[in-house]
Amino acid sequence: MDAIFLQVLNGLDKGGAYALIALGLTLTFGTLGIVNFAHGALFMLGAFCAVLFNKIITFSVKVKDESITFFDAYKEQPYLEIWWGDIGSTIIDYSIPLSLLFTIPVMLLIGVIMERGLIKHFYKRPHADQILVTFGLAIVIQELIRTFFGANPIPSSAPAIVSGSAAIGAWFGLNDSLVYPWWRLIYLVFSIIVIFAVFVFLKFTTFGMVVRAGMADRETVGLLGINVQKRFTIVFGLATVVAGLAGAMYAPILPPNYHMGMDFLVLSFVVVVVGGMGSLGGAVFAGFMLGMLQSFASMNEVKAIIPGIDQVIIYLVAVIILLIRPRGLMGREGVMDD
Amino acid sequence: MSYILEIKGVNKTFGGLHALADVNLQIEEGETHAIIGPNGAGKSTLLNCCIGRLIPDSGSVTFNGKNMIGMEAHDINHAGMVRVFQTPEIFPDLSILDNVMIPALAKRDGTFTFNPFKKMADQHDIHDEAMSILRDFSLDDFADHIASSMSRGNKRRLELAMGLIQHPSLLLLDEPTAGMARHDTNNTIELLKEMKRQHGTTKVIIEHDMHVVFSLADRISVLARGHIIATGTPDDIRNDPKVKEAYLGESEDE
Amino acid sequence: MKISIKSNLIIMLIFITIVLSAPIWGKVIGAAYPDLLQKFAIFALFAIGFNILFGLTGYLSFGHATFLGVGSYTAVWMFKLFSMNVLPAIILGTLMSGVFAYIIGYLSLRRSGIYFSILTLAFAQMAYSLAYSVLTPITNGETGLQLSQQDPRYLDALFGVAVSDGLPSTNFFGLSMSGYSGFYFCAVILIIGFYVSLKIFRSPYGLKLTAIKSNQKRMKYTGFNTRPYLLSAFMISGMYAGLAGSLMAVTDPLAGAERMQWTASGEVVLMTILGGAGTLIGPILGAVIIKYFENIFSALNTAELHSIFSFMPKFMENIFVFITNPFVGDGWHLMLGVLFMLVVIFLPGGVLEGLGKVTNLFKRILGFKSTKQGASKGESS
Amino acid sequence: MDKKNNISNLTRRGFLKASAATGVALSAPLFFMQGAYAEGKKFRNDPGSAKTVKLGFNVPQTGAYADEGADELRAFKLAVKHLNEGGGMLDTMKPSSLKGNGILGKKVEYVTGDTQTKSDAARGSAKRMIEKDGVVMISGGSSSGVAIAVQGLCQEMGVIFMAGLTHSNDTTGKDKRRYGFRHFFNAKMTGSALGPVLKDEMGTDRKAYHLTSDYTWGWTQEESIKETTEALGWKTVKTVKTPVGAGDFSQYITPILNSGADVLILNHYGKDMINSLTQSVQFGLRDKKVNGKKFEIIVPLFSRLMAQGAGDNIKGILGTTNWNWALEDDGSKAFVKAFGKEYGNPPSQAAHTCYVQTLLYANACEMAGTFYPPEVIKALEGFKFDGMGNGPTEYRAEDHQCLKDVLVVRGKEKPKSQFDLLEIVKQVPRAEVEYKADIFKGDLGPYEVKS
Repeated sequence: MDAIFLQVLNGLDKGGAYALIALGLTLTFGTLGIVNFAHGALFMLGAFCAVLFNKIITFSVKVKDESITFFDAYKEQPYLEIWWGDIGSTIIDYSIPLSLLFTIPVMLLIGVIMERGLIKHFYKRPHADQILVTFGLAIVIQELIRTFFGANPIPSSAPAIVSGSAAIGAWFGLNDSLVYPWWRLIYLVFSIIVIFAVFVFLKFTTFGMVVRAGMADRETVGLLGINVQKRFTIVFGLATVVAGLAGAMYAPILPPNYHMGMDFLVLSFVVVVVGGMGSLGGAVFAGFMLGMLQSFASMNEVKAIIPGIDQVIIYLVAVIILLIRPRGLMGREGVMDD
Repeated sequence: MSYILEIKGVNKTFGGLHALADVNLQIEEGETHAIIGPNGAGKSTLLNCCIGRLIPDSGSVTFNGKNMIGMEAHDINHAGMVRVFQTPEIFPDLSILDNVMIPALAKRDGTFTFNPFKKMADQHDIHDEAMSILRDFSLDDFADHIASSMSRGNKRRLELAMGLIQHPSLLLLDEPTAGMARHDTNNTIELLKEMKRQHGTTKVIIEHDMHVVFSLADRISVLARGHIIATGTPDDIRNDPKVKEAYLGESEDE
Repeated sequence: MKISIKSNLIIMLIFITIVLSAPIWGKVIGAAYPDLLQKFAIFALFAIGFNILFGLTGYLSFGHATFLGVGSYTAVWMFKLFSMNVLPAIILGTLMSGVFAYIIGYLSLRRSGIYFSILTLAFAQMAYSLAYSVLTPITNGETGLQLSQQDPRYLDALFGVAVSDGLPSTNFFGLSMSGYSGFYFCAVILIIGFYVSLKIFRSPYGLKLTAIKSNQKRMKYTGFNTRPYLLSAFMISGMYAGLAGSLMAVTDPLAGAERMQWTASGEVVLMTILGGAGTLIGPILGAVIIKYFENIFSALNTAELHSIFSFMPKFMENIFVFITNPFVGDGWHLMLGVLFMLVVIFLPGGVLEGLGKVTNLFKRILGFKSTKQGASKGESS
Repeated sequence: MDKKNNISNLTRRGFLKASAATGVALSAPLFFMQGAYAEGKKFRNDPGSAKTVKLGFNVPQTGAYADEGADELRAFKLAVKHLNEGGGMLDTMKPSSLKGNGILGKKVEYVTGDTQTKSDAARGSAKRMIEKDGVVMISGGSSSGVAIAVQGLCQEMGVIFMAGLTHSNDTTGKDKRRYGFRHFFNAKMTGSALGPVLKDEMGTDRKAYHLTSDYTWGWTQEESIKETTEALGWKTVKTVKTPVGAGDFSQYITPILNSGADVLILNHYGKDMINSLTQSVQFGLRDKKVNGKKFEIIVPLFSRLMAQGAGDNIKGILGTTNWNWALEDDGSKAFVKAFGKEYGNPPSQAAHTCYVQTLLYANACEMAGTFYPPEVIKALEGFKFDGMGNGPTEYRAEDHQCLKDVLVVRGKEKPKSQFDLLEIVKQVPRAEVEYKADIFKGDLGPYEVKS
């Protein structure tokens, strides 16, 4: 029972990340009709926003390291600590949550530049071309990050106060020894809030209504005389920000490395397709569902019955769903049918 | 009397919309039958039900004595019922010649032939046939051109040529002259008349242009709100008050 | 359809000359060593096969590396079980991939567009994960399937082939498959593969495949059952991949699971697009370019850059080295990504289209009439 | 420079100089250009009378191990510099035949390749070095799969392979090759070295839970550690295979919480290890008490670069390492000093093993008086040396495994600098980690290889 409870949490947690990435992906697809293979790279960029922010606030003075005698080595002491003492240390401790404030404008800027500079020229091009050019872009982004940050994962810690585990068992009247990492709980809540916010935004603002209308029928919205171009840019920026936030918050769970985008890319595409291309609800549902399935397939009891199932479950489910439901779980007719 | 195409009690609904309601229609061998009706009357839906693109909720479509419902599109084509599309469904990336050779190949090779080692350049029968039909449509000068680069009128003519090269026993024409200039339209009418004289091909035409309808049709059916409200010779239809009310009257108002 | 006024014979003669003289022109670009030449031939074959699917029908498979892997594993098993002669290995390798292609194709082709891509990707990822872990008894996991002294090799034993001291090497009736003889073997297979592809491109069958790409719906109403066409094209291209995979095992008898990873599938997509999808020569060009980058650019370092630009004045030399340095050595992936983006953005017809444009430009400058771009008109849809 | 031997190299450099290249195109293909065979003993890439000799360094420059590869490459360059000009461990190695004037009087040059941590790519770049650049020795690699793949190739082609970082038992076990040599220690030795320390620190009544990378290195390490701990009296609760590159290990970690185990053994390396360790700590494993004992995590194979990636989570975790820059012997000091001076940071264990391997090969050539591989191999087999940072060391003839002390280390609680991440718990003497070569199957193969 405890084990199942924990796996449910794991599944929700994973699902939260999948859903966040897939949400942006399906949004760009549904409104802009763009298949963005660089979306994983945007997630990675988000995580590196957190890293960069941390680097900036821990910008340091170099102090000669006396403990190393073989050669000249330097220790680093952040200016923030020198100037503000303990307050500085606290700010540094909270660098991940604070970095969100940094991530949003940066990712928005990246998104706008990307859409204005590259993506908009591909609205009329075939999907294959879109896949290819964004795939190329993903390679470029990833290699640039490697050039600046190296290939090694960069440890990023959550604020000390939430770096431990919550006694979650006690909350639910289960076994007292049942714990779950604070940060993962925060991530789960965070992802639900962001998903909710995106839905509210699309549901209750006029902008959102136009976007939803665009997802339903792209041509008509264009005919209504609405400035679609500007809205496309904003939608793309929004998707970029969501991916970036998902990445930044994921940094304490998975130390960011330049390749993490590619690792998530295939998965997030599977999520989007299983949910139905262009369906927001589908992406969220499929994200949580696949996260949950992956969690449970990794249980020893399950693996004992079907060896290796944990490695293929996601793809297996994707294949089955696509063969049974041609447009994914919640896909509408007419999207990507050609 | 036996009919080449017999549509019996066909119903089709989309959501709440009753697109076709108990449609009955008999097409006689050799006749040119026009189906007219206001926009949204269910004309295209009816055609789609005949060629397997849509499956009716109930009713039957019998062609040459065979039930067509549930048959795959390509089998319906080989049974001899061929459709010409309203918005040209050509092969935009291929040359005009290729566009006409492909239906000719379909006629010859059947639904599937695996012949990767035959040379296309050696298919003289297909090539000659294609060139001859292109001449009929005055498209032979453009044989090498990529289809997507053609004018809309030429695309429509190409579309017709693609249908005719298969020598169907029944040709379904969905607004064959829509978007054509007047003299193109007249040419097309002549062409279709010529075709009837030579091959006696049975045709079902959906058309808005009454000039076309009355120059070509032997019989006319009027479809309104999913119902066939009248069927008869052009003169019958012209004088039918129900038709006037449902259709002609409307168009005069416009 | 008219692809070119050139006859098959002349095209083949030119192609054979270029392929067989690779050790000579390879020297110009510093690629004249057996391993790279073998790779050129093998990956060109892989890309030709991929192009039969993607270039003709427009179906973008993201899982073709699976067939490459299946071909390799089958070939190595043939070496282990039966004979070091390469003939059974390449025949069975190709057939086995055909079987896999039939199964995967049968299921995946039920969908089109991106759904098809994702289905092939999912199958490929499953194959890769399983080969890496659960199927280790067959694939030897991460280390890769290798030959061993203790392998039975029943056929060789039957014909009394002498057992050597070290590991036996692959041969084609006594002709060793390493070094240049290995390259010429691959080259001959490539020439045959190219000839088959040429025939397919110029057959009614090929025309119908192109028509499917152009307008599949219309093909159905024209009386074609498109499923068997697509499935046969998928199988042919899978078998090309299997043949390429078994040739990889022939020139180097080791098969690893990473050959089947989705990035490997992505690589062949890159090759085909980079060169020019839907054209005869484009994919070959793309394969050569990418393999050249991978093997030559990745090995350049600052010192070598300095010597390349040494003909310039010192400060210019330094500037050029500074600019190019991030793109070579460990930065060759960056180079590849940038190049790839440039091609997709500006030359949807691939490098071949670029070459066509340049040729036309020269012709115009020299006063010839500019010609229509027929052959490079095969962009993806 | 000997023109004849460097044609291929020159043309590669000149690939942008199209004009210069045209002349070469007209010359006939030199099918046997690599085989400038000397009189008598023929072997591949014999430098003959050339004034230079070329070594090939095949390291991961892209992919997950790129940082380690970069460090290895730095060490190789340093080794080449020292071989040509003297310095570094040349002064501390004994016995040494190295004179600091290259190898056998020939100046040492090198070429590099990118393994991408993939067997195919690694073999491809190794082949390029052998067939095109004409190297006499290949070194490098940062993964056992790659090392084994390249080692097999080198055997076939008759070029000596001095393995870099590879820890699987198979490299010098069932996949050992006559032409392959490993200075690095292996999983078996890790197990033997850890055993006594684990007994001291954690007692004999423990229940262990393994998370293991699902590939050959993971399996051999799991097997070796299991053998050791079970000999101590520990029980193995469960061994679980995790896919390589899983990223999020949470679903593998949660079952541990209620499994009754009180020790977690992470048979992961690189990125996987950083992720699984980080997440294990987040799941509160280290704060747990099970069966009345403090829950412990063990990472049998450590490296400083990995410790850097794991950040604070590595503190207090036990593991083993081949070498650490903080060692105080003369060899280590000389190497760290030279490396630090050149690059501004201390070398990693990967860098150390690559540096040492290069020197050992050069020394063996000097001892043999030739580059002829069978003679060089014989010089290396059974070679006993000291002053290279690991104390007295022997290249065992039977399996080409170096036998030497193994370091048991712990993540430092209070690092004094950003490099000071590991503290040495115990230097386990060679005698305690040595095992019989014949416990693993496999066959070295012949000395002579037809080329």
